[in-house]
Amino acid sequence: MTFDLKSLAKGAAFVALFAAAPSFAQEAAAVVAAVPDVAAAVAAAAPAVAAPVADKGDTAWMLTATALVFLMTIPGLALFYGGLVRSKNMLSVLTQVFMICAIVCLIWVTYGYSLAFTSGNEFIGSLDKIFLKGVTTSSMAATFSNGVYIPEYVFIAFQMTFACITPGLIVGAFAERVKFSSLMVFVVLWVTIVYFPIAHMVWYWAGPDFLRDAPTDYGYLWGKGALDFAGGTVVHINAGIAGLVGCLIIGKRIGFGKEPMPPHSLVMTMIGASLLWVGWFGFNAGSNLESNGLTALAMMNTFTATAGAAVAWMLVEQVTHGKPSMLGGVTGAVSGLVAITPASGFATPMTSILLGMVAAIVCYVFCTTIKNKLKYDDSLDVFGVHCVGGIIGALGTAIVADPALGGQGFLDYTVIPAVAGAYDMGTQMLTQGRAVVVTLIWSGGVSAVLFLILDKTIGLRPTVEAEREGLDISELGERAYNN
Amino acid sequence: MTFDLKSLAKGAAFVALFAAAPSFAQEAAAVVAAVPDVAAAVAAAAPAVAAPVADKGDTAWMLTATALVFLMTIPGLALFYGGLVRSKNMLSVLTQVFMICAIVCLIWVTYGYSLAFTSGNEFIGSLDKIFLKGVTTSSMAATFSNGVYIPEYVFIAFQMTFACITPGLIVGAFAERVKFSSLMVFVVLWVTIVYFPIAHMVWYWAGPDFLRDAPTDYGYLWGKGALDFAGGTVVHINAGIAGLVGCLIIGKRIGFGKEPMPPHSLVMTMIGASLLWVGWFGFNAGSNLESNGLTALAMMNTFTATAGAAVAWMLVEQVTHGKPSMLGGVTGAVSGLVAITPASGFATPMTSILLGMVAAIVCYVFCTTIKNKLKYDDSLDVFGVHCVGGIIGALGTAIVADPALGGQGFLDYTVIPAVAGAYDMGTQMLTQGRAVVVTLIWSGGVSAVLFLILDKTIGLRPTVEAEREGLDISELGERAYNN
Amino acid sequence: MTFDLKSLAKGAAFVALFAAAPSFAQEAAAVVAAVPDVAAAVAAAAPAVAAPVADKGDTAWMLTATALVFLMTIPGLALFYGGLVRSKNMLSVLTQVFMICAIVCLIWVTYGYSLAFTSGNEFIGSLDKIFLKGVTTSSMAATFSNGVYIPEYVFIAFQMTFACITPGLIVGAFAERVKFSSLMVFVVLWVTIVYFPIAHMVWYWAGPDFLRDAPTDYGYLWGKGALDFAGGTVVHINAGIAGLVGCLIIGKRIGFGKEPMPPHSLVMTMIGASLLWVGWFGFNAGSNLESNGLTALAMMNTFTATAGAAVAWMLVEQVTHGKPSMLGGVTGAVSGLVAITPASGFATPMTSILLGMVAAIVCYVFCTTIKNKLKYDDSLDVFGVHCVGGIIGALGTAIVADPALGGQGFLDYTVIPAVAGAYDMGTQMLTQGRAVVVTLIWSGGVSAVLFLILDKTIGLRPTVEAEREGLDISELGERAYNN
Amino acid sequence: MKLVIAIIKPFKLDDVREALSAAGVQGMTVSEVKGFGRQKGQTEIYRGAEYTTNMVPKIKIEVVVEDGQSAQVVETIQQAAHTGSIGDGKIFVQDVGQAVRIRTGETNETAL
Amino acid sequence: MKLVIAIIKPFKLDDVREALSAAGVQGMTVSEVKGFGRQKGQTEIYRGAEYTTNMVPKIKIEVVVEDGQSAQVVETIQQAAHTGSIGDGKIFVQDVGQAVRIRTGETNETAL
Amino acid sequence: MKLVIAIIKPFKLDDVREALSAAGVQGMTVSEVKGFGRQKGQTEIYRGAEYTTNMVPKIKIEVVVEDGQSAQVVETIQQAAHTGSIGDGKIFVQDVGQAVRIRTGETNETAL
Ligand SMILES: Nc1ncnc2c1ncn2[C@@H]1O[C@H](COP(=O)(O)OP(=O)(O)O)[C@@H](O)[C@H]1O
Ligand SMILES: Nc1ncnc2c1ncn2[C@@H]1O[C@H](COP(=O)(O)OP(=O)(O)O)[C@@H](O)[C@H]1O
Ligand SMILES: Nc1ncnc2c1ncn2[C@@H]1O[C@H](COP(=O)(O)OP(=O)(O)O)[C@@H](O)[C@H]1O
Repeated sequence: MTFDLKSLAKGAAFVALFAAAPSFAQEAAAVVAAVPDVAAAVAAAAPAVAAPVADKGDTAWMLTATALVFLMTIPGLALFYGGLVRSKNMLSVLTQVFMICAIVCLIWVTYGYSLAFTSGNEFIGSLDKIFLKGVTTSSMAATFSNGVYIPEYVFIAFQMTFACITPGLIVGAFAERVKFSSLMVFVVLWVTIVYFPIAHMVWYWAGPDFLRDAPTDYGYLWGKGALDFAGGTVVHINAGIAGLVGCLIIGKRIGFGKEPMPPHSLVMTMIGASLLWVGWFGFNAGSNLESNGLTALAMMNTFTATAGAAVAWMLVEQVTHGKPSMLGGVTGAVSGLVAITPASGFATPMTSILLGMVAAIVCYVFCTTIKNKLKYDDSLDVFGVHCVGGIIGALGTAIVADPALGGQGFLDYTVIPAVAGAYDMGTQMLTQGRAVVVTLIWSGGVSAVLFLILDKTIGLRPTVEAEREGLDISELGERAYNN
Repeated sequence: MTFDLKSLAKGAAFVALFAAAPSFAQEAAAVVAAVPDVAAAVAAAAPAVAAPVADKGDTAWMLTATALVFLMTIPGLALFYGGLVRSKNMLSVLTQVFMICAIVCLIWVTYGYSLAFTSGNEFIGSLDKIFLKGVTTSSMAATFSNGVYIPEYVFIAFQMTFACITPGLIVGAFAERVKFSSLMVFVVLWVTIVYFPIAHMVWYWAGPDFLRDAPTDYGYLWGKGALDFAGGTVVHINAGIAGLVGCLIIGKRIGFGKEPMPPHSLVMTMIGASLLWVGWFGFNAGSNLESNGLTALAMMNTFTATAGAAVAWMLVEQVTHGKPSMLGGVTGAVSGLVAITPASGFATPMTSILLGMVAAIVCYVFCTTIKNKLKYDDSLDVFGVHCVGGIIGALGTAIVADPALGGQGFLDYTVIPAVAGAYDMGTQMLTQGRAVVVTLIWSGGVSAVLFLILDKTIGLRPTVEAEREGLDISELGERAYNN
Repeated sequence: MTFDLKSLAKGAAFVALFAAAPSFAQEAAAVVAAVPDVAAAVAAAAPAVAAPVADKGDTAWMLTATALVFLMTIPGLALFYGGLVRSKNMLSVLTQVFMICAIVCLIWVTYGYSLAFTSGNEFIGSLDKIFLKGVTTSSMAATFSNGVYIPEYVFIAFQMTFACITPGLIVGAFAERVKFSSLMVFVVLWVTIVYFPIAHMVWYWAGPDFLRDAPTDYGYLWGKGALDFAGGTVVHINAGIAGLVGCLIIGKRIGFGKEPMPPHSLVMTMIGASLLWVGWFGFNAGSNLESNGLTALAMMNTFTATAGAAVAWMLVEQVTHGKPSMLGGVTGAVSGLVAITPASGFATPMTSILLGMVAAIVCYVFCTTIKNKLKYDDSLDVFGVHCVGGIIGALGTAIVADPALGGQGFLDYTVIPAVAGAYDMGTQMLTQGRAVVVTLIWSGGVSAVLFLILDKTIGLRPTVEAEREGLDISELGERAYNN
Repeated sequence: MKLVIAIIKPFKLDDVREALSAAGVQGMTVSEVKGFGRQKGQTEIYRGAEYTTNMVPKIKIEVVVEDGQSAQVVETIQQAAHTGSIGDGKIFVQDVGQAVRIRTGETNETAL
Repeated sequence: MKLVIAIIKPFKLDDVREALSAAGVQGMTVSEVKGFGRQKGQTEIYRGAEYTTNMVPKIKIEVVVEDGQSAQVVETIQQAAHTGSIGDGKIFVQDVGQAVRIRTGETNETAL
Repeated sequence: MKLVIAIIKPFKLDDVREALSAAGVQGMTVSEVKGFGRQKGQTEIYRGAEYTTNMVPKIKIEVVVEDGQSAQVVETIQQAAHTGSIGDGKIFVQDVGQAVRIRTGETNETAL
């Protein structure tokens, strides 16, 4: 998440709650203030003072949310994508998503978490926690409330699932025509050079109890003050632009535009879309890192924005084609999920509906008219849904977060306990725009370089025969279905 | 849930716990008693007094339960139904269930929640919370224990999933032969005129800390004292009778009784049934609104009733056909889930088994002999499983809730903290019967009127050609599978 | 789980936490110490003293974990297996797993829980809790921390899911060639004579607050001191060896080695594998019975070991065949899940990777070279993955649990609150080996006797015609797919 | 003997089969095919990509009969498969030189 | 040339294929079909609805051979596909006027 | 009339269909088959079990044409389906004695 330097978006209602129980908040804050280190590993480092203790309810929710985000990736995302390709490439897509999860898990615990979530410079963390050095079962990670902590291991696990799904999203853009081995190399490089830095820039900060005393310990975009509740920039814009660049460099599928390439199983796509929706509750509501009323609001918004977007996409289809379609409904739903991601903890359920609807309509235009005009072959509309939807969401957050529209605004963490900050929609919109542009440039640029290097060296594309035969047989030696 | 005016079924064991910790319960109750408003929005309304604070463990469980109920609907219910139709209608069923969820979400936050869960008259709530007006992240909703609250947003989300699945259940009765657009119109009308009133009549009450002071602030059937832990009447009988009425008015599928119409993928049906079972833990155990021993009992009962019913159905098949079947096993399981729904917080794991077995056997007779005799075309046995199973469950609850059989009885909320009420099985059985009859009449009657009006105006049925070709191609322009 | 007599593996970090809050731990322990009974039913038995109260966060997590383990079984395991058989036997596998769950639920509440988890002798419990006698919503079950309890019903439900999945695992070994009715009889006998005793021997003990005063009240293998966090011996080795014995006695499939028998749907297998991974978080992290930092560690290890194993299997394939395969990746993942099961609460995320990799490589050799050499027909590699992987995991636990390698070591429960015990890797390795051998002998021997008796009496195998036609049509009268 | 091949609409399969049984035909072989012809397929739209496949699912029936029976079988199929709308399908008749029943080794007319 | 069409039991496919290879047949084409005949299908019951389809899954093999090879191929198939129980299937032989190998344009016997 | 049967590589279907349309052929019937021949299937490995099926997915096209059109149709298919690599497939031509359009009852050439 990105936040304003002096603030985090947790709004007025929350402050009221704290005000109603000031002794609790202050006491907890006092306890933690005595611990010099940041964001984690408090107990081990300072056994002499009473360490912050995680609430078991928060921990329970974060464990659940982590499982939900993983469910959203495998089988969710894998099926959503897999159903859309031809059956001869089904396993290639499933394997890509599954193995990306596996490989990113290994990288994450090796050096990824450390690069993303330790103090370094504004753009990248340090190697202080390489191999998760120093993390124990009693290390704690900060949340967005003063004095509230969760076990660091559950924070690591939760964030790991985000690192897994992001490159998984990319593969849809050039599905059916990429070499498995080259893709895996790409993913290793991409998470290292693109994802970890962006996650650090957007999400790293010292924590609510420490910002007062370490007022410059945060990532670059966090410091600029953009609002991103659950990863609209880090996950969706980031993956979406990388996908577009990849599909342009890799080129079109053989037969694209000439042969029909209908989805081989919309049933799998529907299962995938449903699991995405369900898993996204973990993604968005888990991003609050606690189990409270704001978490529930994020869940509510994840319901209504998605519902609004699904209905909007279908209505547009009805108008333009005279028929709705199931694929339209579920694609709309996903565009709504993408758009609400950065706004999920800021909007109201009603403004979420509007945000979802706008996102669906804009994404519809991109996935149909504009893509067809520009004739690029983004096989599964990663750009049209995730990047475009992500941008709508990022900018829309500036609107829906406005307390004047019932939004949650942001909190000023330079005082303890934090108080509501003064919200200005125009300023916020500019801030959001900057975060979008930085992500587009960094991810787009570095991804392009990576794809080009790989293309010239180990090659990105299978042979024509292999592609024609289908990647399942040619690369994996298997068929998805044998009757 | 429906409860006796002076009581709620939370039985003796619970009371013992409270007695063992009276200071806790009384203190909490005292805090809340100072807040004049009911069932929600306490903190914002009365910032001067200490507001009730939700336990984060309760909140964590309710967030999880909400996700589980949604998982049960999509993809669960959609696949359970979809597998049973012919492949040419697969997408139509998936789309119906998916889009019903989307549309009902929108209605729920717009006016549905307000109509169902605010104080109005005995039959319908008010528009006080239209557009969720006044709900904030610190609003609280009452549970069934004195002094225990959860964030109102999570209560709204949880209840929303119930409103989504109920019309979703109906579509199975006339699968493969209904116009998508007309169905959507029907659903909008039906939840408004049937579901919200019935939910209000059965589930609305002032809450455990307020009943003493607002002794008439409840819905009609709640006031009559029927026991319904998780929605046997509101969800299953309600949907089941509406389905029957619909399938009679819409008429049989072309070729019904002449052409074979075997399930196109029992694999999908099995996946759906399994997800129904898993999701139903959220449905039943979530209906306790807390995370405690009673929640765990509801989960246990959801295991054993289902297991008993699956085994019973298969045994009956073995006896009557000489062979069991997978579809029999999973249908039995669903009939057990339906039957235990109203009883899940009242029965013991052992009496649950018996209830499940009885339900399976009665439903078996309905789905095979009686349906075949009466020759109506309830495509996926919505009536035979949900309505019949729901009635068995509603009546059976009167038996298994009896403390003499180890049941939980009910609590008398007119005193604070609540105490166990005096249980009489005969009286309770009559009360249960009344709730069943009211639901059958209201839902059956209004549904019939709605179906007839739609049939005469926009038409309920696709053309003969469209039906023959399959609704996937004719209504959505897509095929489920392309090899 | 199996533990050393004077200890449980919860290691140094935990102890530090307790030391930091000694007043809490001692107070809680004191409360419970006044209750004479063990592991459950405290409140009801001793209403005069303050009963232990379950933390709602712990309860929330355990409810969730229970649902996750069930999801892992149906549809997870069922699909993982089902995808690997020929389509004519698909439903038979799904039905077997589904109905095993149902039947074991019924047995578990009838007498299984009582036999496994009440005090009896070292090898089997008593019938004290037959029909769950005496269990109420306020009965409590002990965890592994002094003074921490959860509702007994949730413990019963969680353990029930383990009893369900274990026989479910066995069926893969002789898939496509076993009579459904005989299999069900086998399962009833096997859980009674093999599973409940082994669960009692390995997992039963008096609880952390009672061991000091009841120093001999535990199961045989628990007393010997083996470490098994989530069931490597009770579940995986147990099921794996039973499967091997079964496939040898039942004999090969008709056409085995002559006809090709490719998996009919690797898509289903991939869905199943993904749900196994997701559900396994409940299995392993739920086995901590609490919601804290150690729970999160178990989840982390379940991520990284699995990831390491999936990558390792694919790399070995790449080297030996020149191609990786999706089935290889997901099989590797499952072998990693199996291996980390006993070690999940003891290892670090980094040592878990190594354990997973070793398991994958050894299982690979078993499933390919050795099985092909020995020419037994373990249809779905139950032995090669679950038994072999389980043994690697059990022995590897001795290594990764070593505090010198960052492991959690074990706790000495003979003092209250428990303190870290002195760890010796060599001794522990011998202890682990003994648990493995006992399980192999007991489960292998009894299973062999059971299979032989059934084979001679009611017969284990369908007729040649039935097998050729496929078990779906011949035994269930259904087809999985009808186009 | 003659091989009568009929390409028909899928939902007519049962009607044709029953009519043939009634006409004394004891065996036949059926397969799923796709047909191109005058009848046009539906337009399918997948997220903006539009396909008109012109491929229509059809059922192919193959039945081998004695020479003398051929005319009646063609007649029977034509009537049973007839709906009068485009895409009803075709019937083709070819010569068959030899027939064998695998089970018994009987040949020609007795093998049918 | 002759086209030999064989309708056989699915599990016999491998046997027939091997026998034909052994007999020197180099190519063939195989498809999945459903058969009606003396052999009756299983009764299927789906939640009380009962179907006896009489449709039995079969495999159709098509192989084009030189005129002189035809008798031997029929013989080979008949033996390899034989189980002696109802439903073993049929073999039909038809004339083929022309054959072309697409790759090379070779025609007739050399194209096989 | 002639029945032209072509066994081709699946990805060539669209090319062949278009070429036939261009050549004036109005209808055809297509099915999915498996071919055995010179072209070898890929080796598939499922967890250590290795299969080389030699079964290659193919598409079978059946088109009935007037006698005079037959040569041209064969020619057209051969060109459109040609890639020059092993497994391109075969074309076979047979006589058809009779044709009927089910919809109208028209027969022979007019039925095509
Ligand atoms: N010349 C042909 N050769 C082979 N099959 C044909 C031919 N013409 C049509 N068919 C088959 O017959 C089906 C019906 O033909 P079509 O032209 O659509 O309608 P109709 O039978 O009413 O003339 C087609 O879908 C195709 O399968
Ligand atoms: N007259 C026929 N024309 C075409 N196919 C036939 C005919 N008779 C039988 N068949 C095919 O042969 C198969 C086997 O025939 P059936 O009568 O069941 O047994 P048998 O071969 O032992 O006589 C049938 O399932 C069907 O596919
Ligand atoms: N004698 C035959 N009878 C029927 N079909 C054949 C015959 N020979 C080959 N085929 C079909 O033609 C396809 C291509 O043949 P193949 O020998 O692989 O290559 P090519 O066409 O280049 O000679 C085979 O897969 C098979 O379907």
